[in-house]
Amino acid sequence: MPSLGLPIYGQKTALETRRWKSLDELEARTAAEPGEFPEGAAETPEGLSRRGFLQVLGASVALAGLQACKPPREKLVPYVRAPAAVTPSVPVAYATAASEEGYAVGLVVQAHEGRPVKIEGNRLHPASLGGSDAIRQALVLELYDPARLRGFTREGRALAWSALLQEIAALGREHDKDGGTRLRFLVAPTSSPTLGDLRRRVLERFPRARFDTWSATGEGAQRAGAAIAFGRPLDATYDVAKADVILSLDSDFLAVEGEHLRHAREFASRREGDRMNRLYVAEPRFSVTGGMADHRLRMRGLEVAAFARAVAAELAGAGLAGLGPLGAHGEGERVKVARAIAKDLAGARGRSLVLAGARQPPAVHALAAAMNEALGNVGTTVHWRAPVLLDPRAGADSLRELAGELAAGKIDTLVVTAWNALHTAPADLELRKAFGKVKNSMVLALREDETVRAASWRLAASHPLESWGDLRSRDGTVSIVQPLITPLYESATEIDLLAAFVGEGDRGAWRLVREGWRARSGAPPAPLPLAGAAAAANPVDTNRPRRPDPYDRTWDEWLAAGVLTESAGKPEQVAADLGAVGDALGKLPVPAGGIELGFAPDYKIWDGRLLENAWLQELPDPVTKLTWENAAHLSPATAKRLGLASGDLVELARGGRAVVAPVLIVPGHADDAVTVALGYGQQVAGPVGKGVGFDGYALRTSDAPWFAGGAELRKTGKRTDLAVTQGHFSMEGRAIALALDHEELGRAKAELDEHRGEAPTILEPVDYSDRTYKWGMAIDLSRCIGCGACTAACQAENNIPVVGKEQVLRSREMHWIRVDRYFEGPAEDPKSVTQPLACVHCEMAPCEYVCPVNATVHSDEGLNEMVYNRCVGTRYCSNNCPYKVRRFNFFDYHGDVAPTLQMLMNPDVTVRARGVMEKCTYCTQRIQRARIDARVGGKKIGPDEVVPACAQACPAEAITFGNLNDPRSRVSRKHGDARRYDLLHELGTRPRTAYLVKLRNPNPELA
Amino acid sequence: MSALFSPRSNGIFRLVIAIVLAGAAGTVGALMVFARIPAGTGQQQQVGQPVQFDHRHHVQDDLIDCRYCHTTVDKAASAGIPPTELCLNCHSQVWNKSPLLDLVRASWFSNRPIEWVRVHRVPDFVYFNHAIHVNKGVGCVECHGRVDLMPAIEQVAPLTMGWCLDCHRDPNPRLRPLEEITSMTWEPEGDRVALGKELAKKYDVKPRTSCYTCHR
Amino acid sequence: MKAWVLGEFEREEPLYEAARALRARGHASLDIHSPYPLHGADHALGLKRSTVPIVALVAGVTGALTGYLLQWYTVAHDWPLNVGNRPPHSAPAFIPVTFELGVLFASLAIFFGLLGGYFGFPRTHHPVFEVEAFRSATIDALWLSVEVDGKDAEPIAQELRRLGARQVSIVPEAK
Amino acid sequence: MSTAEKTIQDVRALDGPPVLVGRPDDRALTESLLSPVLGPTRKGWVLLLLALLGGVGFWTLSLVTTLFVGIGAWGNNIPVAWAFDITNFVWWIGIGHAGTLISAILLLFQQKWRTSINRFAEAMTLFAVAMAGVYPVIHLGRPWLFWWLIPYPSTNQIWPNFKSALPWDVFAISTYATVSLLFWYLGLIPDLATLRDAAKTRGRRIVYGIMCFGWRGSARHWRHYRIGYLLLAGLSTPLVVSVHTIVSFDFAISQLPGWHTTIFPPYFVAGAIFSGFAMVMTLMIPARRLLGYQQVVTERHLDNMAKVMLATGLMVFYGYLMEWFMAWYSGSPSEAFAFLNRAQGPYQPIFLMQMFCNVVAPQILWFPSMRRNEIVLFIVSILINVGMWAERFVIIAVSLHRDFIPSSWGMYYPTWVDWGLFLGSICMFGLLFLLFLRFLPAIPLFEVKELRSELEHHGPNVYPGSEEEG
Repeated sequence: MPSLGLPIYGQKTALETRRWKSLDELEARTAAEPGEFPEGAAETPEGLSRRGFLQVLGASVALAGLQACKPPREKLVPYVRAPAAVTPSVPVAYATAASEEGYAVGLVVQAHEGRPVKIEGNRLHPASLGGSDAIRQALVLELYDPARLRGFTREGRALAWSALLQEIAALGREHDKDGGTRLRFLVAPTSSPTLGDLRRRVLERFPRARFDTWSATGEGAQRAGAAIAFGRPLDATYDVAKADVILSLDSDFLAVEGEHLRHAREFASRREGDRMNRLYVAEPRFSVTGGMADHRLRMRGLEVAAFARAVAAELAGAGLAGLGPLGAHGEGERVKVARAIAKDLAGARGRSLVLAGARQPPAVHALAAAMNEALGNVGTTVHWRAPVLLDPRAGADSLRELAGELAAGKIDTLVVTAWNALHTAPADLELRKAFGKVKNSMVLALREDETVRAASWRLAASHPLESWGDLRSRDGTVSIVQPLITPLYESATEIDLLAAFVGEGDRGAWRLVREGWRARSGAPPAPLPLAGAAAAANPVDTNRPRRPDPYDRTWDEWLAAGVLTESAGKPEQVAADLGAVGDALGKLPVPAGGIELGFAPDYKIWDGRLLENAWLQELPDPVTKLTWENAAHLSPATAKRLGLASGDLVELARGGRAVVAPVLIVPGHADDAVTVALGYGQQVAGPVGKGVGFDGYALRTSDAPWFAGGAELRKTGKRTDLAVTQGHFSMEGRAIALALDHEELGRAKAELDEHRGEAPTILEPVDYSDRTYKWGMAIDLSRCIGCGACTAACQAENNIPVVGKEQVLRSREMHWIRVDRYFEGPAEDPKSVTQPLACVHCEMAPCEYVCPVNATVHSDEGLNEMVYNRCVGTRYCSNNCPYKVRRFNFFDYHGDVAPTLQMLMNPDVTVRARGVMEKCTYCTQRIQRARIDARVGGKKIGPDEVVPACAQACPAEAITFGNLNDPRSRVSRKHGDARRYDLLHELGTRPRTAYLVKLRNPNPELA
Repeated sequence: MSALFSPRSNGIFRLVIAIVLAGAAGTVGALMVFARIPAGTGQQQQVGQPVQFDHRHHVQDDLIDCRYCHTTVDKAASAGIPPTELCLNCHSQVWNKSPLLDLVRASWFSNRPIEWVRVHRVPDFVYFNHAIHVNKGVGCVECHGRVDLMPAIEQVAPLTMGWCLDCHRDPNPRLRPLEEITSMTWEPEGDRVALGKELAKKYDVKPRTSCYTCHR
Repeated sequence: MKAWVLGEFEREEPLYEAARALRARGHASLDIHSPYPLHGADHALGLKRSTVPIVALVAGVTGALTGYLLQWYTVAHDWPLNVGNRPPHSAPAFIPVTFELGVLFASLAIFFGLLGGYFGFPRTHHPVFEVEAFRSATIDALWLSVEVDGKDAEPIAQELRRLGARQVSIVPEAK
Repeated sequence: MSTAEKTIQDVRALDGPPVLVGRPDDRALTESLLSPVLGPTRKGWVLLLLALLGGVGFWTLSLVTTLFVGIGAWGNNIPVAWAFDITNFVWWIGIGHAGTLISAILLLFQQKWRTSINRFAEAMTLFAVAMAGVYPVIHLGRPWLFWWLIPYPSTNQIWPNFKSALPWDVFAISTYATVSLLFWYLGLIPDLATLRDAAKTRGRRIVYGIMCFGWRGSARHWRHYRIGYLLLAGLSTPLVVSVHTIVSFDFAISQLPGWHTTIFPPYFVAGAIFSGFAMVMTLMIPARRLLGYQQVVTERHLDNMAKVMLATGLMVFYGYLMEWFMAWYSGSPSEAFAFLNRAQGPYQPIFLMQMFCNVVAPQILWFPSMRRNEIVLFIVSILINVGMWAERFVIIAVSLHRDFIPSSWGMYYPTWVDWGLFLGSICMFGLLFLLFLRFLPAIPLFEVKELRSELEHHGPNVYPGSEEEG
């Protein structure tokens, strides 16, 4: 079969058919041998032998004195039967998908000897285009979480899967009697066709049962808005690349909402060159998208609707008369702004885009839809499609109904597969109380949480990387979810569980998915096995010949690509009902006075489901740089008015509910508003999430899911230390992260020349121009959205430890690449620049000449090499590093790691010992792999072949890497760009990482 | 009348000083020597294995090429330790009742791997890649020695960093034609260094000594 | 058979006189023992300039050369690495170690040269220590010692008494 | 009285009080100066020893914690990768400069007043250098590999990097420690012989007899001894200057604002002498009272030391002024910021303490009466010790905590281990000093006797440089 050209370490790997075939077989075995997974490698995986490293050190303490002091000889453990897909020491990549609010995000997962280690985006998938984000990067850590729920219990009794099936069958027979009247399912939103089939079949068997879909986050408001405007719920997909002018009405579309990875890539593609787009953002809190705005208009969340109407009114004045009835002129300064925006939008008909945020009420979405239609954007920048979600109308209402039934004792069996409903449910539904009244509460979950603990049946869920399944993206493209590893613990997927309710629990998700798609694709049924005594006697023996099945090939192609080609749906023709939109707008409540309380999904732990993920906990929030907790965000002026400082603990109260929260002052936040990230403060948490943050859901009610007036902040007089990784957000007037208006770039050459080019030196710089490779990086600040995907990707690729809140408070975080955020201008309403900063590989590296033991020296290709095993840990290099990008192992961070977490280690990267300095290596392991592969094949490494983890993850393609001696490479072009400058050029360090000035494209009318 | 110290004290005192100085110097010297001799590097130790696998027999008598078992040596970093399956390719037919192979058969039927004892070990922070060496003309025998003469595998090279560097700085005397890469007995005709030079050009041999070549 | 004749003096001048007188009579193996260095003793005993400075100079130059060559060999010759683009042979950077090793070698040579070479130490036993009264030589008294043939001991002792010694002892060479 | 005689008399009058009180004979001198060694153990000494042992226990605990837990037990972080560790190191090394300075430089300049205090100061040097030497080893992330800084032929074929200031440090500190030890011990040998001969018990006589290698006060030895001793002094003089110069290179060769400055070598050397004399003063004032050394350590000594402190203090202040001037004159914003941050940043109290202790407090020494007031001197010397520690902390940690890129700025807060290693080292230093006072002659007997002899020959007030004729 043809190579699909998916990149792994810059090497072209043909995803051969047999790779997943062996996984199929593994899956087939799973039922028989639950909990067992194949021996990792033909040789002991490197990660497992890391302890040997410490032993070696110990031995060198003893001066290698005696034979007896040497570590015992290692064992070499080969396979008994070598799987065809695995070559020990060569990683293989598989395409799969993960769910985000029920939609697919295509992934390519790299596995070493059967251990998934690194996740990348799938270039072929519309929701990724090859980019990924921190949450997707961190999924692999979730897989290996030693605190995951294991096995199945009913009222404390451990059950094997087969026993569980019997008990579910018995339960089903009970409910058969009344057609499932007293049976309910509380599920998460999903687009999985297989789950759709199963739900249908469950409802066929139990016609009076019901599936209620609940997600605390998600984009229900958009579908509801479409329902207002077009009479039916529709999903919008945006072609951001085609938009010249974008108005975001509180939509964080670059980092959170919709197909944000694709949005970011398309948006970034319009942030350089002459066709720059222009972004207006109206929002209450400073978001990632807000940081990219050319004009950011801070306003309280409930004021956004009025502002949208003001823009609509001005649009009507600018020739889109149809919007007239929907508009309402604003007041004061906003009029001018709205007029300028409207003029800009109207001047870009068919090339503009209005987005409403998921936190805005449906009416605002309906208005945005109407504006897009009036601007002629439908069909160019906006596409409407029938939703692929199984239950597009789901929302708090169905949960309320369910809560009522539960409270009334009308339900005997509640099957919960939605994540931690007791934690996330609106506080006014009192679901916690009602939940206890159910006789059989059955919860399928990845880890123990509040809902699991309250349940009588506790079922461990398989991780997505252990599961078979299927998902669709917003445009309908189907992805098969395939496992990378057999489940580490006895667990089941949602497919398995629902299948159990229709008596097919023993078929296994693989068959259900595969055979379901055979039917859907119209392939002929599977041929019967060859007749004969041998085949009958040994059905598992896969070496026996089988009849050819043409579907095998189709299926394998789907798996290899990660998408079912041409499975996308067609956009629908729509016509907005402006009257309905107007009515809905008219019913919007008038924003109340006082302080507005806003909620937001967390950039890292989402709705809270990733609370136990230490990588994400330690990842600095993209905007505030806060780690390991959430806080009540306030604007500087509001904090001043209330006499509060960052770190003050306040009692945050609304409508008789209160929590204690630390205050964090965020520049650019709307005044008289407080924003709280959801998901923290969970009552039941594992070792990572225990006691982390406060529970925002406790204040959230179903009538005001995102914004509510009348919040109160009361001082408690106590303080806490907030673990913020960046204490200083001002550049202090220094030229660090440079930003210019697009117009200014031409005039700024002389100014920029001061920050690039040759610097005077008495040392003759080494000439690298005659080397085959001269590695270099370029970071385009104009593209960078500051999301932190690079940080997480680097953490996963390079075995970077997590240090915990205490150590972050001591400024000991270990991230090799950090994303600095600087605010410029007034603290109340600043502009922002984000700057990813890792080792810049100075040619005249200050760190090198101070190292007493030559542990950090220069390679012939100009890499600043950090040799861990030579390092004695003077930390002198860090002192002399002007960029402060070196990280020190203050403790033995890897000393006592759970066995599953050892499986997470990338065997191509040394696990660093205590007392050793470390830093970005430009992913040298990928360079070396590419080099060896190229040289074995007698070739040269291609100009853009080596892609470091950060560049690979970056959804905005802000980071480019390659050979500077090859003029064809992208990085060479970036280094020659007019916007290129060197960070701290005046020090003469000759960094190999060049930065490109961030460009802004402000509206001259608003200057 | 007596002095505080006897006349012999002078000699004793000098002897003590000499012993202390020699002891200090000797300790340092001995450690440095130890790091270079087989006892320190782990050479010359025949390592017992769970199955008495005799390379002599398989290589010399049966003329089996190294790559028959070590399948990935020219493709991957790891040379590959053969799976039980591979042993049984032959031993399901020959010696299939030998008690020496009990463990191999047990491994096959119980699906439990044979745990071989590692002989050649470089530290975890050293990333050795077999493929690049084998494809650039460094024969098996250069590092592993005359495996065909070993009843039990032992380490013949010191495997110290200095030893690696010696070859990386001057590979020519260790190169051989790719056709002879697994040969245990190949001898060059004529000057090996001259041949090495020629082969280095032919195979584009460019060993590197920058740290990241081996340490990552 | 040799013997040592020891005479204790209270003041410097008589001591010098006695030394000069004995030297005039041809006794070369004279020594003066005092608790602190006597400025006239060298002259009285006819001692030449010390050669310690030459030893120190040679050792110091050796040390400095060692230091420089060590640095040149290790970082510029044996394995020249690109360290922050600095030239491998970087003379200014080599100055401190060169200097320090020069000083170290010179100091070691002075100390061990003095003790082991010039003084012949350790020498916990010496015939002069046989005299209990000689303990004052490091406290407050000045002693003149003469190494003579056994048979000449007594006349020298007489002579010392005559020259003003407070007390005189004869120590025969131990067998 | 001739004009010349009058001039001499005037000059002598200027010279101040005598360097030796009274006209003791050698035996009396020996007895009085050796009484702390040969006399009975005093209760106060034992109590002080026990108290210091407690502190040493704390120190040991901190050391063990550091070795087993790692540098994480300290407050160090990125950006402040060096803090208390190197501060203590530089502080102790600085203190360790006074001994060699007093012994060597003053010997070369033939300042006779040095005789009474040089042994004391040298011992202090040794112990201070020993304390300093601990930090470069334990501050390593992997201290058990410290020997990788030493050039030896390894099987890795890799060598240390002599372009780094740290191998320079290794050579400088080890040379300095060695030479100081040799110099100190060479000076001790005649006195050890005196102890051997003056001690009452046979055991002590044997121990001191071994320690002096058989010194017998021979003029043939004295002849080489004096030259050798002078040569060692001559070598020590540039050495002592080089050591703190090289220590200052640790900072000066970097490019960190606040470190990267050419004035560091002289400024560090002056600071070292400043703090070293302060430490000698701190120890000497109580010691001379308790051990009855007033006869040989006179007001003259205190006065002269105070003058040196005043002079070096002014040099240090000049160093500060030049730093500030250069920060302004360079036009580099990060350089200017580094100094503004010292004065106005979060570590302002430490900066103010440094200024008060190092610049303001020593000014009282302009007054001769204050220079002879033991209490004032004691307080000022302690303040200078504190101030110099603060100076090093400000240079090291405060420069690091805010450098070029504001996003990487951070704060340093010490942990109990940091305090243990700092305060504990002071106790260990004190303990070593107590042992020294008890078991070795703290005042160089042979030199005092030589001085007495010279005074006898040349009159009560030996004018510097006048006794060497003939």
